[in-house]
Amino acid sequence: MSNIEETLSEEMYREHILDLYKSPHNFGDLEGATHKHKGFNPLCGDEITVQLIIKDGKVQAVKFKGQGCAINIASSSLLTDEIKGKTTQAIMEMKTPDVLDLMKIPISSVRFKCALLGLETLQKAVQGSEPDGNA
Amino acid sequence: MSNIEETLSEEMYREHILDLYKSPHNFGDLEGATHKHKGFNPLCGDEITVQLIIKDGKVQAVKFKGQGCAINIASSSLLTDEIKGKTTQAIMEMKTPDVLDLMKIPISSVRFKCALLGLETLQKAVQGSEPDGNA
Amino acid sequence: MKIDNSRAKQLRLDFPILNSNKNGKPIIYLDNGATTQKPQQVINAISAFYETQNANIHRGLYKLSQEATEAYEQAHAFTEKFINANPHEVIFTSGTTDSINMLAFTLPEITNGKNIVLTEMEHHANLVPWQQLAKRNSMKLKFIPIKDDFTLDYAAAEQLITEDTAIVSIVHTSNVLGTQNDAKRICALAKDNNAISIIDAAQSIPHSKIDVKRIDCDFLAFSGHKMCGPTGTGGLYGKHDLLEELPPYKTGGDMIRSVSKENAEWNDLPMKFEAGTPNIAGAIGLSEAITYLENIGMENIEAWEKQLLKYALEKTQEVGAITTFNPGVEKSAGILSFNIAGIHSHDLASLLDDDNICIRAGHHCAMPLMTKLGIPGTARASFYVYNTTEDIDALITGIKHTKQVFAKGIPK
Amino acid sequence: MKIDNSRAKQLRLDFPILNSNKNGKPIIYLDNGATTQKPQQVINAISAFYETQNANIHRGLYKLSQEATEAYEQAHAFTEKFINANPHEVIFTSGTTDSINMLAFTLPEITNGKNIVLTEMEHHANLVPWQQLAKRNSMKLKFIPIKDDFTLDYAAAEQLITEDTAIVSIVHTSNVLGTQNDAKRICALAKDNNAISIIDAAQSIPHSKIDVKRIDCDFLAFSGHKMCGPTGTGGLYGKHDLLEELPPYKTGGDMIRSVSKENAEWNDLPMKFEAGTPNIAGAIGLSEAITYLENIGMENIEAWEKQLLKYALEKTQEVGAITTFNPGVEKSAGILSFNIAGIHSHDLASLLDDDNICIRAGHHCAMPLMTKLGIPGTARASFYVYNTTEDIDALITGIKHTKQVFAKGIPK
Ligand SMILES: Cc1ncc(COP(=O)(O)O)c(C=O)c1O
Ligand SMILES: Cc1ncc(COP(=O)(O)O)c(C=O)c1O
Repeated sequence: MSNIEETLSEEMYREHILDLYKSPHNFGDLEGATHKHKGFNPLCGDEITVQLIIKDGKVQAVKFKGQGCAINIASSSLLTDEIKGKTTQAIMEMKTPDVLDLMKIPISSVRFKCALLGLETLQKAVQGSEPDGNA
Repeated sequence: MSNIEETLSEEMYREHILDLYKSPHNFGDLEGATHKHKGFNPLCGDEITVQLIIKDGKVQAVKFKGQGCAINIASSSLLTDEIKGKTTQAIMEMKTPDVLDLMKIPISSVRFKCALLGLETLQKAVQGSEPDGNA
Repeated sequence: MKIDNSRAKQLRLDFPILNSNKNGKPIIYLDNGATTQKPQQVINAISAFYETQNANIHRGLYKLSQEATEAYEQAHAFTEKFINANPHEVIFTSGTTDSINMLAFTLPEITNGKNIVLTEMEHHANLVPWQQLAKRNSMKLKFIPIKDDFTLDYAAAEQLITEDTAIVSIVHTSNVLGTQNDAKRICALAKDNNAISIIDAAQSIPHSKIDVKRIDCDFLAFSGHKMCGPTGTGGLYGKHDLLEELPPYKTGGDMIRSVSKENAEWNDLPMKFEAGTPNIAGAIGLSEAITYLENIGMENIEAWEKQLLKYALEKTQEVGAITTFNPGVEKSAGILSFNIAGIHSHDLASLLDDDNICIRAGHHCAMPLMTKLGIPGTARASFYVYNTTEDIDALITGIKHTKQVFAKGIPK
Repeated sequence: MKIDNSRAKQLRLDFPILNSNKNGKPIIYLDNGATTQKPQQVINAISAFYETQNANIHRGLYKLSQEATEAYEQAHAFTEKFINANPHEVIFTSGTTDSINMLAFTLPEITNGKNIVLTEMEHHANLVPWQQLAKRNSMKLKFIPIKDDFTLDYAAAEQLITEDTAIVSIVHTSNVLGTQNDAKRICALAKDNNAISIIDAAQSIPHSKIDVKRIDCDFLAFSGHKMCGPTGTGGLYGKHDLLEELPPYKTGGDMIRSVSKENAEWNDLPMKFEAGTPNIAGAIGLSEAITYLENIGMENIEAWEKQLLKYALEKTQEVGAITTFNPGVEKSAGILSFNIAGIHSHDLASLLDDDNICIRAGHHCAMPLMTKLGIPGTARASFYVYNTTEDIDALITGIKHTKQVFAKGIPK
């Protein structure tokens, strides 16, 4: 009846993930940001804001902030590291497996939204959408 | 689980009931009626109109009309026979058992509404309510 | 596999009530227009959910809740596939009545026009909500008339549906006459006039193959309990763009993306229209019912019911003194309304019940149609896949017996 | 009989899910605020209905339909008695959200006044419908604030509820804080100001004795699935005179007395508010749930849950680095929200789920309350009659383990 994989959630909480959770890279405000978006997980209420400086179609700088769970913070940290210097096109082409590759842990299906909120928000920021209303 | 009595419906269709159904007493329009009401069974859509001439608190004449089932028509027929000459107070005091006594048949609980529509309509007419809107 | 008496009897084994006895006699159930019986598969699916998966959906991070969520979402997907809708185009409601009310409350925000066009054969569920809307918004109701052969007057429809028309909402299969209306044709008329088209499929979805793309309707409403599913279930199909445009109906938990004290943003489809904890077990039961029906084949079900109708029309004709209200097998689903001269439908229903033959008697929630036909009500036998010609034989025997009773009365 | 661990364990035998295993481990269910598990008695009542009584109600003249009608009406009567309402004062709905939406759509016709007063601890179900009403009718929302001890500021309530107040709608027991609000006191304030009073009893009715006459509220809304009943069920209590005055919400079959093409007259209570085929099996399941709870005794349930809360408050305190959001045992039902320093509630819930410990994490559909508390969410354990102190021990062990994992991480 169910497709829920039987891996333990504990497998997600590897040292490298928790280290990033405790000390995320690229965390905070970005002065002079050209692109910004506030993403939202309606399921749990978590939110994350991504700010970018994009010049000549390439990411010059990126920061994120928010109060998220370990999976969300770690994935956003890894992702913001990954995209520095990349073209906006390359960013828009990123998909779920790319995030999972970066994280190097099994993500239980319940937690997919946590792991992908960073990418979703990043892509919306790159697309130039404005932050959501409820600031 | 159920309180539905096990008597057959067939027991209701005695000769005296069917005779009244085919040739009801006091059926038709009453000229010079002082009181009138159109009653309605929302369950099935049956309707019946009762007209009366009441003078000095007593029923001088009564007629009913409508397209009802055998139980409805027979009970209305018996009832209108019964109340001729009665006081309005006596009519208002009539209750379910009085109707059942007149009919002399077992009424299955599903058909109670059919058997009682006549009395309800009669009492509303006596109370002086006007006919319902949907004429 | 085509259905015949022996296949119908085999299917009947799945339905506990149809295999039970009351006062030592079997139950002959011919009131499928009101609600159908439930196969053991559906009953078991509901129990199994409560016994092994019960949890609230959407918000739980634990396996039980995740399983419940997946089962619920799968029920959505099955239902969408069943009527050839795209993903997220079906909203679960508590039934046809709920679905149509939802539209009557929300459509005004995305429509213009002064008229609402219905037919003369509407069930109250597809009439009273529009009367209320008409009163709130000073609109006018118009009714596509019925011809003497109990079919819609399509020529009149072409006159009635105009540029002033905001909404056209019609019954697909009449629950009284059995008439199968040409929904595609009416929806095309609506489209030509920029009106919203709505199909009340309460009596069609359980008995025939529905393809919303072929019909090209904007919305389509149905009930689960009339198609082997649980009570309190149903759906509203809507074209994706219209559902996006439409404001929400009920508001509360799960249908929002975010909420502040003063404001709320709506969630994605279908959640936007499914506020609060839905009927989770009901949706799972409905999806099991759909699987059950698809295994039999909707075309097979429709064909068999038409055969039953043909047989019933012939047999009632033979009895004599019976008026039928039906457009004939070609144009009708397996629903047969009739009256016997000199015998009220209530009395017939009561006498048939002595032999556990279950039919419906009265106005069938279609009072304006009764007014049009000039009758207080009808007796109605309505068939489903598990009925047989023997059920109709029993009905005919019961009718004959009723005529005898009424001819002389039961002696004292 | 008072409840203790051994009685709770005995009751647990009635609940199939609580006696099952997942991956070889038992399920420790602490998400009762979201939905409760169902006892076999309720599951069987639903199956039994479909297997022996299934028929549509109100309009059938045959025995099966009559039995279904009686069972449905008895469910109404049981529910009314359960909360000390008069006959016909409970309308069946599909849940709390449905009940409150019904009021938000219909109350404007019988109220005056500009303000709607809520509390800062409302579930979205008792907030978003009023935001929508406020927008439609240019009304204003006001919020009774929460004090630092997580209870309502009744002094502020006295200032906020004025002659300009049309509606006062408050949560009875907060689904986040556990706070049991003094409904009687707020309803009296509403009455003094000629405002309509509404109680969201979603979290109180399953866990304590409700007496609508004592509270003297005008309306009270609740869900069946949170009180051992089926999903898709619930109710709205309303004072008889107000229900008579209130216009109908959904319209269609069964809720009318007569219908012409242009007009309809409404039926008696409660049918006036129950358009269409209701969730018949659901109502019967709900009534079985009420019987089940009454046999245990609502006072016993409340007392036991407070004992569990007391135990949980003590044990979490012992762990350290845990913030609780709860007014204390005297003023709270068996709901405990908390956060662990440095650990997000999602991560806790996921790790607890490894041992089948089911808790909820997030905003609990109370976003404005989260904003007020200045947190993105909480972890929440919510108890029911079948929980034991051993369940709480398991939770505490899980919390300790989570802290260990977060301290060092699982080695590669
Ligand atoms: C306080 C409160 N009100 C309303 C609701 C909504 O109930 P339902 O989802 O059953 O409509 C809930 C359920 O989460 C609740 O806790
Ligand atoms: C044609 C039609 N429309 C609508 C309905 C209403 O369905 P429900 O009572 O399930 O809401 C019915 C059921 O009687 C029907 O036959």
